Order: sequence, then structure tokens, then C-alpha cells
Amino acid sequence: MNSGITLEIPAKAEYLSLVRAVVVSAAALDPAFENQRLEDLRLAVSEATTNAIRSHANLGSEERITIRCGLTSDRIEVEVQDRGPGFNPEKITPSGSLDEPGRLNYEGGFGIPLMRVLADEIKINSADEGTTVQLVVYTPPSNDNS
Amino acid sequence: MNSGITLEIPAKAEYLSLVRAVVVSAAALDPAFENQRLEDLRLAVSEATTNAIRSHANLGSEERITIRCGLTSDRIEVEVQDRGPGFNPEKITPSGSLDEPGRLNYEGGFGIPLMRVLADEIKINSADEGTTVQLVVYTPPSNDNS
Amino acid sequence: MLGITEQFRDKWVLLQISGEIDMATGPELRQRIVQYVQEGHLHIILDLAKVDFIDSTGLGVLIGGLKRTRSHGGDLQCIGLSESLKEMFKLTGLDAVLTEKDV
Amino acid sequence: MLGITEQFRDKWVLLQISGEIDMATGPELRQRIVQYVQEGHLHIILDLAKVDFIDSTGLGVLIGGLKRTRSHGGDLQCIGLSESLKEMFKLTGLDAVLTEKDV
Ligand SMILES: Nc1ncnc2c1ncn2[C@@H]1O[C@H](COP(=O)(O)OP(=O)(O)O)[C@@H](O)[C@H]1O
Ligand SMILES: Nc1ncnc2c1ncn2[C@@H]1O[C@H](COP(=O)(O)OP(=O)(O)O)[C@@H](O)[C@H]1O
Repeated sequence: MNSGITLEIPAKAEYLSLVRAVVVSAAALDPAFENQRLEDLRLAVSEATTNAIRSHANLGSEERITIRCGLTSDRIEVEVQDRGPGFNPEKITPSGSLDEPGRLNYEGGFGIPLMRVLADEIKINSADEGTTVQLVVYTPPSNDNS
Repeated sequence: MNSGITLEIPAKAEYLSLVRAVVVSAAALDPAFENQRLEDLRLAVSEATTNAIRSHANLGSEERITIRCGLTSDRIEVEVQDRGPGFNPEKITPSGSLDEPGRLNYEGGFGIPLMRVLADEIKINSADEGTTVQLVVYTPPSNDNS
Repeated sequence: MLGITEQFRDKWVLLQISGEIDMATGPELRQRIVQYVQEGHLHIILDLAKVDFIDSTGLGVLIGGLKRTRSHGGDLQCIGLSESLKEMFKLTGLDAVLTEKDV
Repeated sequence: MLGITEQFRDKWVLLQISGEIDMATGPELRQRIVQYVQEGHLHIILDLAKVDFIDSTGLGVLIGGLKRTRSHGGDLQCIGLSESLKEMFKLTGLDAVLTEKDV
């Protein structure tokens, strides 16, 4: 991810649609990227950015969220980095399933499970200084006989 | 410009449309911003970014162009910063006029004059280490009796 | 950006939603639903045909609306789901509770 | 993204352009114009109605096309200018040379 673009935003919800627009524009640089996968990526990145923004609730407004976006021949990689307090991802989603009984009793907790379903790869690195979520979506091979 | 967004891109023409999309999304955060001024800003920023990309022709691809975008109550401010060789803006556009006779003999040289017409304020800071073009477009007062 | 227009049909309020439902715009929709229930409009239909994007906080708003209306003896239903919205409802198990209604 | 579709009418080639003409896409349009002139199609009409964006490098391509066709005894004309394109043609003085043609 030395190449590609970097976007820094204030940790405010109003910037979410801008982040989505950037990711869509970046992915559009690869014409092989299919519409459905673009939707998946857009939603996954939006979820990661929403969590990042939430994690800054107790930080000064100068602390930014960083979104990095890299395209290579076979994948698009997006990294969302916050300076929030961090968390333990293993403790959050023990089962990862969305359709357990009683699931509707609370209104949150969809974000990480959704990201796991939408992205082809996801890595969450979290520590006291912040969290980095790395999302990878594969692009189809550019030859036509797929 | 402590708040606002920052975008870093490789110095490649294919990223121009992404820069425009970002600026449009950023400006859309201010609903008072009129369509026509949005067009002006989009074009002015695109011109500045085109020049910045050109200025990197002899630089390694790791050297990025930085676009900063800040909204305040009465203006949107966009700064385009490159690491190119710099130039003397005063020498480039002595008259700044586009409709001189013989103007069509060359196909370039529209960029800076266009930016001057489109933006409400423009500052060009150029030195050996690079150039920063700062473009300001005013937003109308948000009360209705304008 | 979120657009909401309302129509009253029999005992139903039909809300046509346009734009994006996310952490920025979701609270407005939540507030509207709370208000309808307070005013006694307990049957709400959301037409999502013009929604370009909805994320998990948007789903949270729908679930919240469902619980709120039902706990008052009403209901909330969604119509006009695009393919990608249907997909998302399936992914989250919401399709089982937020069913489409023929209006 | 740039789209170009061609139609031949009498001695004119009509090119319908869609998308954005900038430093990324301009070279493709320039190349097409060069090719027409090489093939003897010296009269070119560009329909810009579906162009969302054109910048100064795009104008450079139009000027280049104008010079190239005229120097071979042909011409290049633009139709379908949106208000903002007209504005830009005026700003740059291009409106005086790249006039609209009734087709
Ligand atoms: N970037 C982050 N920084 C800190 N905590 C996080 C972050 N992302 C997720 N979390 C924690 O994981 C929990 C589950 O996240 P998620 O599945 O997205 O659902 P939700 O955000 O709706 O609670 C969050 O409530 C939060 O406690
Ligand atoms: N960011 C920059 N870095 C270095 N030189 C620049 C920069 N911007 C403009 N210039 C110089 O100014 C000249 C005029 O720029 P402009 O008016 O945009 O027209 P054009 O780029 O078409 O030549 C350029 O040819 C270039 O020499």
C-alpha cells in the first residue's frame, strides 16, 4: 500500500458519504471491478469508518481518521485507521452470526459481522493507540474467459 | 485549515476525476453552496491538480500530491500542494487575458487564467521544493434575504 | 442527505425515503418514527425505493422502529427494496421480520 | 471515463462524446481526431451534450483539432454545449472560433 490514495477526515458522521464517494471513485479506476463488489466494498468501508468515528467520541476534533485505498491488479485494499481506545475484536463477535434468536433485542452489532461477510479478507489490528481495519476485495481477472 | 479533509494521490492523470469527486462531496457538506459555484470550484481545483501532476513528471512515483479542503461558514478553501520544481507565476501570465489575437496558436496556458476567473481568491506559493495553490470560493450567507 | 415525504393511507403512514441512511442521517428518521408513534400513528410503511445506501446504523433505525411500533400494538414494514437492500436484509436476518407488504 | 461514438453524415463525421475530457482522457480524443484527418475525414462535429466536464487540457484538444482540420481545408465544430460549457468557451475566447453548427 505504498501507492494509492490517502484520505484524512475529521471524526464526524457527516463525512461518511464523502468517504464512500472516494472509495467508489478509487475503485472505478479499475474498470474490471464489478458493480456488486463495489457495493460490498462501499458498505464495508462505511461500516469500518462508522466504528472509527464512534471510537473518537472522547478525543479532540484534531485527531483524524485515515483511510488508505490501494489498487493492485487483483484486489482493492482499504485501510481505516483511528486513534480511538481500541477493543478486542475476538470478544466482540464470538459467533459472528446475525440470525440468532433474540437478535433483534438490540439494534447494533451488525458492523463487524457485515464487514466479514462483504469483504474477501478482513484484518483488525487494535491496540491502546487505535484500531486499523484492513478490508480486501478481489477484482476479477481482466481476461474475458472467466 | 486545521479542520477539513486531506487527500493524497499519486501524480497520475487518472486520479483527477477522484479529486473532483472529493471536492464536490466536500462542498456538498455545505448545503448553501450553489451549483454554479460548485462547478467553478470543481474546474479550478482540477486545473490546479493537473498542473501539480505535470510538475511531478521527473519525480519518483512515491512523491504525492496533497489536496486539502476546508469549509468554514463563509467559504470553501482548497489547497493543492505538489513537490515539483516550482515556477514563477508572475512570469507566466503577464496579462492574464485569454482573448488576445493569436491566442489559438498554442493549445495550453489556460489553466492559471481560468483559476483566476473561477476562484474568488487565489494564492500561488512556489519555491524549489514545490508549489502550493490555494483557491477560495465564497459561500453565500445562509440567511434567505440575500 | 435524507429526504422524507409522508402520505396518510387508511391507518397507515407511508414514508417515502430518499438518499442515504447512515450514522449522519439515521437519527432524523429515528426521530420521525418516534414522533409518529407518540402521535398515535402506529402503522408505518417505509418506501425505500429511492434509498441509495443504508448501513448497519440505518438497519438499527429500522429495527428500533419495528420494536417501537409493535410494542404499541402497531407495525412497521418496508417496501421498494432494491436487490442490494434485499441482500443486506438477508445478510442480517432482517428479511424475516421486516417483510414487504402489498400496498 | 470517455465515450466516443461516431456517425458519418454527408461529408461530416459526427462524434458523440460522453463523460469527462481532461488530462487523463483528452489524449484518446486527440488521437481519434488525428486519425480522422489522416483518413481524409476533414469535417468533424463534436456533440458535447453528454460531456459532464471539460478542463483546459480538453479545450487544448478542441483547439488542436480545429487547427489540424482547418490546415487541411476542413473544419471542426461543437454542438450541444451546456450552459457551463458555453460559459467556459466564453471565458477562454473559444466561442469565437468553435461555433455551433445546425446539423
Ligand atoms: N474502531 C473501533 N474502535 C473501538 N471499538 C470498536 C471499533 N470497531 C468496533 N468496536 C467495538 O466493537 C463493537 C461491535 O462493533 P460492530 O459490530 O460494528 O457493531 P456496533 O458498532 O453497531 O456496536 C462496537 O460496539 C465497539 O465496542
Ligand atoms: N504547480 C506547478 N508547478 C510548476 N510549474 C507550474 C505549476 N503550475 C503552473 N506551472 C507553470 O505555469 C505554466 C502555465 O500554467 P497554466 O496556465 O495552467 O497552463 P498550462 O498548464 O496549460 O501550460 C505551465 O506551463 C507551467 O510551466
